[in-house]
Amino acid sequence: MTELMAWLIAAAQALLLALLAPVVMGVTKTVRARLEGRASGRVGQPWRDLRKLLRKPPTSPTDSGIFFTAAPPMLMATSLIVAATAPFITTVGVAGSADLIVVVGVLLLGTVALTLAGLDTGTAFGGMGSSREMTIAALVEPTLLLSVFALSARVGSTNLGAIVNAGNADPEAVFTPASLLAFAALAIATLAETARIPVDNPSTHLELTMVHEAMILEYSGRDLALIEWASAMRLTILLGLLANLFAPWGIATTISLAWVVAGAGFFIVKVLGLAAVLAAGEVFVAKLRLFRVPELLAGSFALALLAVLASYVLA
Amino acid sequence: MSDGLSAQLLNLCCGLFLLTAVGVLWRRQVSSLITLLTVQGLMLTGIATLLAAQHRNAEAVGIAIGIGALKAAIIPWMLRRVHNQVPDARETRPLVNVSASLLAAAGLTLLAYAAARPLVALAPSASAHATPVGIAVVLLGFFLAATRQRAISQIIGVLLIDNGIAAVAFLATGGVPLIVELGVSADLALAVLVLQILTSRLHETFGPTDLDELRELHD
Amino acid sequence: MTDPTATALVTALVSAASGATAGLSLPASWRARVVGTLLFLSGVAGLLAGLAALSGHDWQTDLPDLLPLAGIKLAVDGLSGWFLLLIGAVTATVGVYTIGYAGRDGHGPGSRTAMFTLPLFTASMLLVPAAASVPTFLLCWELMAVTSLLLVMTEHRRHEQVRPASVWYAAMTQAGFVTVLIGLVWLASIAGLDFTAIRTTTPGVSPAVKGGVFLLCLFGFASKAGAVPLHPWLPRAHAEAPSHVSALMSAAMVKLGVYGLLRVGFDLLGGGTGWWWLTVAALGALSALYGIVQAVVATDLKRLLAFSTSENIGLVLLGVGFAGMFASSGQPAVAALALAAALLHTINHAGFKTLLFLGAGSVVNATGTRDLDQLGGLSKRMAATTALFAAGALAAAALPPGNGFVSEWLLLQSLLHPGGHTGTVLALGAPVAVAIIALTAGVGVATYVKAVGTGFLARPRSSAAAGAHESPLSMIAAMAMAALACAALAIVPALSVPAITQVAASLRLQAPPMGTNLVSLHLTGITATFWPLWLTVGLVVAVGALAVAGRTVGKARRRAIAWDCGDGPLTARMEYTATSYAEPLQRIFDDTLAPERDLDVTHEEESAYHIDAIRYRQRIPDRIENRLYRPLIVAIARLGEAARRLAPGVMHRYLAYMLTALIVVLVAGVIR
Amino acid sequence: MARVGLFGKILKTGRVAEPAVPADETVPKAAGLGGSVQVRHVDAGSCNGCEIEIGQAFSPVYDAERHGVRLVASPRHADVLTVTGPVTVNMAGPLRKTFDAMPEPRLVVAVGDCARNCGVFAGGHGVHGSVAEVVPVDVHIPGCPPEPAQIVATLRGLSGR
Repeated sequence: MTELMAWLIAAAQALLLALLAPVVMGVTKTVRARLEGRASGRVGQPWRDLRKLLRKPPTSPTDSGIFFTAAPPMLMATSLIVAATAPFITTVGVAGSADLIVVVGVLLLGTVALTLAGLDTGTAFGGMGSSREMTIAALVEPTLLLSVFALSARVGSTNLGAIVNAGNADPEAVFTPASLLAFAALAIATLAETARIPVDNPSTHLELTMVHEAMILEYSGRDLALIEWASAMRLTILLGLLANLFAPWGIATTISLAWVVAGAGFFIVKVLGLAAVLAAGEVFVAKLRLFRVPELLAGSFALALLAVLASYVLA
Repeated sequence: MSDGLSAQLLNLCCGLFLLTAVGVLWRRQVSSLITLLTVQGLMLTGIATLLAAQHRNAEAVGIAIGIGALKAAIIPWMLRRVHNQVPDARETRPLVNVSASLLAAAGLTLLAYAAARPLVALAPSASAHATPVGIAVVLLGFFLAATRQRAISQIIGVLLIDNGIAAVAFLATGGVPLIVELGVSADLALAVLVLQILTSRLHETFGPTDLDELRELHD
Repeated sequence: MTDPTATALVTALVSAASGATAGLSLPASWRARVVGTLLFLSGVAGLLAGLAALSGHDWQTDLPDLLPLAGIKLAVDGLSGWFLLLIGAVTATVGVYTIGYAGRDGHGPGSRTAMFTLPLFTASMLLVPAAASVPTFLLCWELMAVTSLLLVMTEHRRHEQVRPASVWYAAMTQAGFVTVLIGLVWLASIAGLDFTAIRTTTPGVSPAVKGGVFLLCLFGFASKAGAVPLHPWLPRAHAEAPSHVSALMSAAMVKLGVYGLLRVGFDLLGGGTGWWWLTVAALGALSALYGIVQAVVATDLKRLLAFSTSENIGLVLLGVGFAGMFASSGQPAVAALALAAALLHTINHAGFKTLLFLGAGSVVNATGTRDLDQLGGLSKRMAATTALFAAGALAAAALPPGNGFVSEWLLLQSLLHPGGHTGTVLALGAPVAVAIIALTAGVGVATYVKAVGTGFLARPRSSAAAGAHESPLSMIAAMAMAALACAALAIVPALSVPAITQVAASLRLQAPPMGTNLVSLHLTGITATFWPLWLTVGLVVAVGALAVAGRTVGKARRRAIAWDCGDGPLTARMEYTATSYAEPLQRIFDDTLAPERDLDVTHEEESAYHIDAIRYRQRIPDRIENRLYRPLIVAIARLGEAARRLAPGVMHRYLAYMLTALIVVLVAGVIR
Repeated sequence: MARVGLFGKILKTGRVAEPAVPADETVPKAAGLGGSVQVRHVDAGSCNGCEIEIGQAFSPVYDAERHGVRLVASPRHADVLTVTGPVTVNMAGPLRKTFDAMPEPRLVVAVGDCARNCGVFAGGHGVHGSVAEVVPVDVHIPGCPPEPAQIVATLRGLSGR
């Protein structure tokens, strides 16, 4: 019985994340608008954009092939799988079973699908965006895995559920310098992965500065909807992971319905809080030149390496 | 043929065998070299027959006769033919003057004796004490080939080396199986034949067969 | 002879021999087909021999009179079984591929010499793991080196770069062989010729000697494996050799370097001390990083794949190095896990690298060029090759559903294992290794996205690529076989756990702490499990559902010209090429790559201000080669020049040398 | 201390956007957009006066984003095409191509007098004609240049929020 229950919770978790993602984007836009003195639109605006785009017909360039049409569903599939298996609401059963290295790999698979689609369009912008995205993804990988190393060294396993449970068990283990450094490194890596301000400006119109946007210039209609939705989900996933790995309180550790609902509530609050902090941070920072980004990532890599060394020296 | 007599005869042959080798270094005229070589061939045959007689081994006697024929008769005959065809081969212009050559010969013989000591200690038969002579002749042959300029002196050097090796083989082991001897002899005959043709061809195309002039071919 | 391993191995060798004779005798039109099928049979037989050995049927035989001095001694245990399996599988795939690739015209890969040497090459590769005495091992090793050299030179008439490549290949392989020869003979002089004898006597041998032997063997085996400081032959030989030979060399022959290291390091010398394996791990890390950095900026497809082989071998050596370090510092469980990761990566790499090289061969066969900047637009013209190459690239880039990810995951788990970090070297080494593996994986993904993206997608960049047509069926079938093998290794990796336990046993190591439940890859030591099957199923179901839902519910897809900002049509020149794709990464790794750029501007005659033409040329040299090998070659050349004066052509000089040598030897004999 | 200074300034200035402008009457085709309008702007030869006004329409003061209207980079993502200026000879083709690149349902808003009837440039040498002659126009915004509030009102009419 609990097997079926676990699968159901995983599905529910994926659905929750899918519904929550556009709201998270809405919150970031609203907070940002408010700080810039603008009267921002309602938080539900991204939902309206998605609904309208879903109704519009997709177009694909004449020379593109299967890679162009398959990229949006692949990007969404990778986001759904990570949403279903990572511990956001509960750490029990399927929902908490994902391994951090697998999560990093699956997210990278989504990025690769998009970069190949960028190249398949045959346009200069598509190639440029894809080349830059791959360069940044290649440099983010060491940071992600080293911060994983720092976290797993403390707990002894890279299983997400185990890490979150360990954080739940003794809260003060979360505040050791090792995990704080790991949090900083992972935060910078998140900004790079989800193409936020210091690395890439999501709301730019000047194609030459784009990284993520340049690859999806050719998409329209429901393809574009899927990509926007999946990118929003990736942001929510990474913010959720940041929240649960470093502030694991309130996550359900048993399968009882009450706990799960409470876990969901806590999760939503944490993610929206983090999104607001992210948006506020973005107002104060300008986009870095592309060849300054490796320095940023080298810095975060150094943080992650310090985290690992600290976890040995102190732990 | 009492034992004492055969031993003395054997020592005599070995002595002469070594002496002829030194003589080859000493003399300049090619014709005298050839006669010395013939004498050495005879001495080698003597050693072979004496040892064969000591061991009463018919096959060894056959080998001795074969060697005698080859070394004392056929090869000198071939050398004489080459000598007659190539008139200017009178003088073997040595790179190292004769006195230095003789001193070197002495040094080489000493070295042969020192190097052969473990060999002599091992060898079962009494005649083995004379093996250093063979080694000395090998070294002398080598020295001759290395320091004489005429092509024909190279041939004679090679022949000396072969005689030396055959002597060592006979003295150390008291007789060499027929097959080995046949093989060696055949090689030797062939080598001399080739060298002979080479020298005559050199003579036809270049005139004097002075090896130093041949250096221009190289570049 | 009823032992299954023996019968399988003998059938493999016999069919290879008959393949060779067929290669010599048959007319051109039949040659490829017959040799291909016989090669396939030999491969399958080798595979079965490996499987039999891995399921416990160890077998050995002694044929004293076959080789005059020491006789041939063959023995197949778990370790050699693993590599027999690997080589058999690759040979079978390449066999099917040769039927289509070697063509009917009888020259190039189809020529008599190539068809004769190919089966000999595979037979010698099957013999190397089975060798059980030093002379047999060295004989098979040299036979493999010579036959592979001949195969590398098959197309020397058509391309002039084949000759320098072959010279590099011959020089480095023989140098490697010489060091292995010296090492093993030195060991044999102490512990005897036969491997079993060596095993018993090595505990008594002094560690200094064992260290010396290991270093010599490491030099030779690392150069055969293509580890970085000893790698210059690899990108040249693989780029110039015909593709099916590059596949055999890159997937199978290179692994025999790793086999040699395992056999000498763990088995014969009994595990050795920590610093041995630290050097191996350092070598691995260097070749992983340098290999992939060179691969990402390579524009020649086969050169890219060759450097990627260096990188994957680096990862395997990293695994082997850490396995040795863990074993010598007293953690057998983690050591077994690291060894399992390294072994699994050898077979995974064999799988996807064969697929990639055969794909590259199919592309070269169709378009006639290897330069990624000329290719493009092949996804429509060569759909099957593109799909299969993309599958191989997915595995090679170590992305989740691929098999490359499985072995990399295992390698990272063994390094992240908290129990393993006693002692400062391991405590510092493990995180640095994780960082290097991660950076290599990241840059590896960029490499393969570039290879697939610029090589196969969008519009063709040259008429050669535009005129491409799909390859014959047998080539596609071979690639499909390799892809199936990769898929099997990706979805049910736990199949290999019993085999790895057998290999660990034959190396006198503990069984790896891995569960054998087929669906998941479960590590019993630490709570780390990974469900490749469910992950793949989940991905496929999700993608399928989303695609179908979109097509049925939403409006029909519209095809339109790509958005070109309103003015002129988008031409192929506007696409990103391989060079421009890797330019940001090349700029980031600028100091390690040090590209050579020259720019010449030709002005009009009348005035210096009017520019007639600007020519910009950039070439990325192999820096290690320039810094390490060029001075070496110059020194050797100068030595040669000096030696030339020694031989002026004077007869006496030569005889004098011989005489002095003789005298010196005699004097030495007298003095001692 | 720049951060704190900036933060202090943000708190001091507070909300800059003026109260929302009443929406114009909507166009039947716009109903399908459902409150989300993505605008792609094409300058078909204008003197840039209208561009500045459109820029102001999206600035914090007029803030068209609060009505769900957003500028996008590519016509593929766009629903509404705002065109300014008389369509010059060279811009006729590109304008046509931009319109074709947009997926259905798509609308065109001609901003300014020049777009409506070539304005002051009527009959000029390089002028091809008004926007309506090249692409089907749904809404015209008169004025040379039109007020940002007027542009926001029209766009608000389309989005219906």
